[in-house]
Amino acid sequence: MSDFIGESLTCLRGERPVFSGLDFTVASGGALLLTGANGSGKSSLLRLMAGLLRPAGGRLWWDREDLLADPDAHRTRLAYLGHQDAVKAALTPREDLVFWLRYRAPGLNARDAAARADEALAWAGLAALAELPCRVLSAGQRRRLALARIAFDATAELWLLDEPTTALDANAIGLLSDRLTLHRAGGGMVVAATHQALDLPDAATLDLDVYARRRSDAAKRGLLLDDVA
Amino acid sequence: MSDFIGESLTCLRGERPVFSGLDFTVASGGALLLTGANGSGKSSLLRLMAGLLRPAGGRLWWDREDLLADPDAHRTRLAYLGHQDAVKAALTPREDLVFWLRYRAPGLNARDAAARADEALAWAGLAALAELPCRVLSAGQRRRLALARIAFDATAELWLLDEPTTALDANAIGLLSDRLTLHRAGGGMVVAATHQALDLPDAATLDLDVYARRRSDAAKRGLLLDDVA
Amino acid sequence: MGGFALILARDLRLALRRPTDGAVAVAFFVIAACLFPFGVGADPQVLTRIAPGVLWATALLATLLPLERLFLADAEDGALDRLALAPNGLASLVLAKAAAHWLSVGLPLLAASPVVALLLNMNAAGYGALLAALLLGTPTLVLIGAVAAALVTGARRGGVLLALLALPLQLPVLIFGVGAVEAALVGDPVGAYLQVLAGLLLGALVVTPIAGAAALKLALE
Amino acid sequence: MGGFALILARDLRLALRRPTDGAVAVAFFVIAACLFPFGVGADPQVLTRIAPGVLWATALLATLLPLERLFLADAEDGALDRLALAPNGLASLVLAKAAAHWLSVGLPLLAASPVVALLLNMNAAGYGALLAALLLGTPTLVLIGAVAAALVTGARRGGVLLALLALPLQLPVLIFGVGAVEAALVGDPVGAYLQVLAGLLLGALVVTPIAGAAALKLALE
Amino acid sequence: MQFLANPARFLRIANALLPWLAIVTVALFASGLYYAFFDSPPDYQQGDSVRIMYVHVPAAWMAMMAYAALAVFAAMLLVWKHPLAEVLAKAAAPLGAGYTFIALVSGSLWGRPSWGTWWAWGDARLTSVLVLFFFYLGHMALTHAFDDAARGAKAAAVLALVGVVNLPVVKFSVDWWSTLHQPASISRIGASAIDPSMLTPLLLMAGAFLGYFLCLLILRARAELARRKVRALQLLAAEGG
Ligand code: HEM
Ligand SMILES: Nc1ncnc2c1ncn2[C@@H]1O[C@H](COP(=O)(O)OP(=O)(O)OP(=O)(O)O)[C@@H](O)[C@H]1O
Ligand SMILES: Nc1ncnc2c1ncn2[C@@H]1O[C@H](COP(=O)(O)OP(=O)(O)OP(=O)(O)O)[C@@H](O)[C@H]1O
Ligand SMILES: [Mg+2]
Ligand SMILES: [Mg+2]
Repeated sequence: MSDFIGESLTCLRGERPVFSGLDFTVASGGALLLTGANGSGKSSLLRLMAGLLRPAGGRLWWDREDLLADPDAHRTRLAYLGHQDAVKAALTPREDLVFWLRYRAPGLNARDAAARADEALAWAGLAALAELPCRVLSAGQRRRLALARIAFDATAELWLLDEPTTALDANAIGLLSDRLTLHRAGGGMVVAATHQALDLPDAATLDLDVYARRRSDAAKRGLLLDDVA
Repeated sequence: MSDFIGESLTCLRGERPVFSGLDFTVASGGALLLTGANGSGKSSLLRLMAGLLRPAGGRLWWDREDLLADPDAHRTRLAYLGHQDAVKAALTPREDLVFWLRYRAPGLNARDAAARADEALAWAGLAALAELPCRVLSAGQRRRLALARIAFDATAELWLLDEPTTALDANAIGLLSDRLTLHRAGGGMVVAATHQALDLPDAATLDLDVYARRRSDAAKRGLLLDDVA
Repeated sequence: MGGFALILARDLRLALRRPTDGAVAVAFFVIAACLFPFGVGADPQVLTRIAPGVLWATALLATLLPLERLFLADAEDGALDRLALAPNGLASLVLAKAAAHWLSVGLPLLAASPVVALLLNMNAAGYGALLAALLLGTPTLVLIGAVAAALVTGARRGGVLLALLALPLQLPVLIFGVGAVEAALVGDPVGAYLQVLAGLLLGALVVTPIAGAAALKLALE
Repeated sequence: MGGFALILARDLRLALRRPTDGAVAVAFFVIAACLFPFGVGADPQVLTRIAPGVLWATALLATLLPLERLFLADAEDGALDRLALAPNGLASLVLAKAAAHWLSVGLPLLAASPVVALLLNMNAAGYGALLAALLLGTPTLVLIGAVAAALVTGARRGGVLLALLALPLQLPVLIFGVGAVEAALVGDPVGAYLQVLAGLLLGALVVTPIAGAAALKLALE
Repeated sequence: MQFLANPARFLRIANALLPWLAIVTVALFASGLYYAFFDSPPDYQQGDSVRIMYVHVPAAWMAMMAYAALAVFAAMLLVWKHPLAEVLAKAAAPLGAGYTFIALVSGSLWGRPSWGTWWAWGDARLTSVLVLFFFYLGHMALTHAFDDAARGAKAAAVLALVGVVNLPVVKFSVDWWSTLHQPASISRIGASAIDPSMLTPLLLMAGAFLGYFLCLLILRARAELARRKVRALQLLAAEGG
């Protein structure tokens, strides 16, 4: 039973305050849904959680342990899906999956990875396209591929999903939420930012618009930080 | 009262048949909603309509006139929104808008364009970010910018929108559908591909999954074409 | 303001802001020249002797290298679709992009060339001819390169192709360009050379937009 | 198979499939050399004299130019985030990418160099030293360039910057590389030069991954 | 060091220091220039061109010293995250570049009479100083290359640290390789092999150059801090908060 906690987080992007005094908690098996207007800071928060951004203020805890203490451990335990699919036009879906699966789980040997990749391709409905260059994939097919990487990532305990449903059809969304339930059932955590309804049973919701009005004092803090740095 | 008609269209992508025998009709003030699974061919159809792809079979008519007869005229009368936002990271939102507005309407002089751009920026809620490089825009803000180009494009009679609602928040979707209604009230046409519900009052719906089963015989035709070409 | 001017302005802006291949080209031009003294050794005679050749060769490469991304960048982020979907024809697009490229790469190159000539201690007699020749020659180089760039935008392995397609066509410019400078250095009249360069430029201005437009149409499919 | 090998394999695959800057680099290398006879005029003495310098200068540039996109491509399509989010440290990422770059650019360059040397009718006595020096030198050039590339990822004028940052550090390699070849040409022992090059390589292998990792961390912010 | 962390305190101390520094610097310059031009003998080989030394040598020393300072600031920024380091590094780089440029120009001016050439490619000392100059330029360029100033400062800091490898090369190139350039005769470990009548003005000028460096460093740092405050306030306004 691990848990992931953020404490009075402040986020500056290019010296512009996005939110401040933000708290959240996710326990294993739990899910957190990030909502808010465009530009409210959902993606920024996800990047904070992933350790891709460093908070301008506040702390991030994993099992009462400061994340920044051991970033490598955190990297290993999380899977991050950004707005971009990071699909290389020249590689085939299978190559893409094999690479990412093995990259995430260095132990995995080539045969197992290939088997797992086929499984993932079938899940994503890309089996027929497995050998074509990703250049030819449709938007949704790319997104499916990007999701498959995470859905079949054995090592990741924390899933950070930035608008996972983008370009997905109803069918794919169904597959995704099944996968999410499965992951949570296994004690995994999910944090997802989305504008569409994504059914995450009994998920906590964090509305970032709430923090918009706190920006001004974040700005002051920003000024302070500026003063010091 | 102009109208836009497609007749038994066949689409091949890289020699792979996507759909065939597809018909559609849009009259001015009308709207057509493209639905279908990922990879069913919505984007391809939109590219056909835009003249960015050449149909492997069938014809496209505008006011009973073959599109291919006068492609320039068609280019002028349509505005196309793809999956990609075509936002240059280094330009500011204002520069982006001014460029596209003037590029689409060569008559427009700098001052008017600037005024119109400000209007568009306000509409898209990007006024505060107008002078920052687009690099800093959030996903939704980029999409809003891409939409603003079209929403304030005076010359376009036919709007071709590929998943316009991607990354948009509820508020932005509202703004968009208002704009769509306005455009149609002015006699404009709208063809939109989307997985999300997009409220287009009394819009015809074209489900591309229906054509999936016709693919096989299209494949034969594709083969034929292949032999010839 | 027509599409031509708009694209020109836009691309120039981008060239000034983006991690710009154009700027590399110039840096490359100057640095390449700085390198030769190191490599060749400082022997002034040798330097002087090879100066015109080094200048033109590096200038040619400096204009050619960044060309690969001339249309590719727009093709990748979807801007090319939109640019093509406008009343303005593709030919003006090609011309505009070539012009922008020349202004953001060719001109700085021209400005830098005297410095480079100095570093290679080229004889002062050659400067005039060098500038004139570059002024007439580089636009042709860019125009030819632009067509090649349009051709490779659709194709996969762009880079090499580009070089292979462009260079044979560009060689004449190089040869007459060097000829002009060396003629000046030995005190011969350079008029003839410059006339040829001018002729090449006119020819390119007529042919390349058409060819480029045709190539781009393919890239869009 | 560790992250290093995986990234290496992936990047090599991409290099072989994508419109590859690497291939341009080689084309560029050969072409650049082909141009000099045209430019310099075919006077054999001069060519022979400048061959080592031209070889090294063009080789340096050929490795340097494609480096701008070493991390940029992954940064733009979001892959860099994911690559960073893995047990494997950033240092191994830098090393792997540098290695892939060297294998896809440096090696072909090496293979091409005798041809180029021939074109510049370099004295046969220099071939051995040339190959040895390039073998020891080019990896260093790439490693240094990789750090510079990491530093400029996301910068406004990445291109020039890259050249500006990398070249000062790369100059020694150039100087000793040329030194080796010229020593060989006049029949002096080249051991000392090669030792220095080897030393530089070792130093680079130690320092650059650390520096590169530090630079990349910034790029992710 | 750490107790300077707060810019306010730094500013207080700096402002107190500045006037005295300025006075000392002016005095040093005055006396140094006097000795250099009127009260020191021409060289028995080089004649009056030796007087270039009083500019060249101090400038060269400062070029190296400024880079050392830059490296220290860089370390402070990256390792100890010292808040002021960013500002100081940004302030120091152009000054160092200036001194390096002076060393280069004065050097090649001096080279003409004494070596018969402005510049010798391949001379280790000359080359290494040119490289030093490139590092300064790179640092400045990188600092301003990003929309996010903090990012630029950090990137530049990494570069500055990498560039440290060049410093010993500059200093010892004359001993390691056979160069046109003469080896250290003044700043040599142990007894200095130069006539006091030349040493005095040289040291005076060196002191003056150092003082000038410190004064400008403080002034530029002060300006930078002010600029940051302004930008922060503008952002605050932009946020409408
Ligand atoms: C562009 C050409 C030159 C450059 C880049 C250059 C650079 C330098 C540098 C970096 C130093 C400081 C070395 C140290 O502190 O150990 C220095 C010192 C010195 N330079 Fe130059 N120099 C140049 C030309 C000359 C010339 C032409 C002369 C006179 C013939 C000269 C005479 C000296 C002397 C006497 C010192 C003091 C050495 C000592 O005692 O430390 N330099 N130069
Ligand atoms: N260049 C190509 N070569 C081969 N097949 C292609 C090419 N481009 C697209 N396809 C295939 O054509 C089909 C239709 O693609 P399209 O992008 O039109 O689908 P879509 O309906 O837009 O899907 P989505 O809902 O994911 O956007 C897909 O199966 C895709 O794999
Ligand atoms: N590098 C940057 N410099 C300055 N501002 C930035 C930067 N990156 C992001 N921002 C700003 O930070 C705010 C939050 O961006 P973020 O991407 O987190 O929003 P979001 O909630 O994900 O929006 P969306 O729903 O559109 O994805 C936006 O207003 C954006 O303009
Ligand atoms: Mg977002
Ligand atoms: Mg689509």
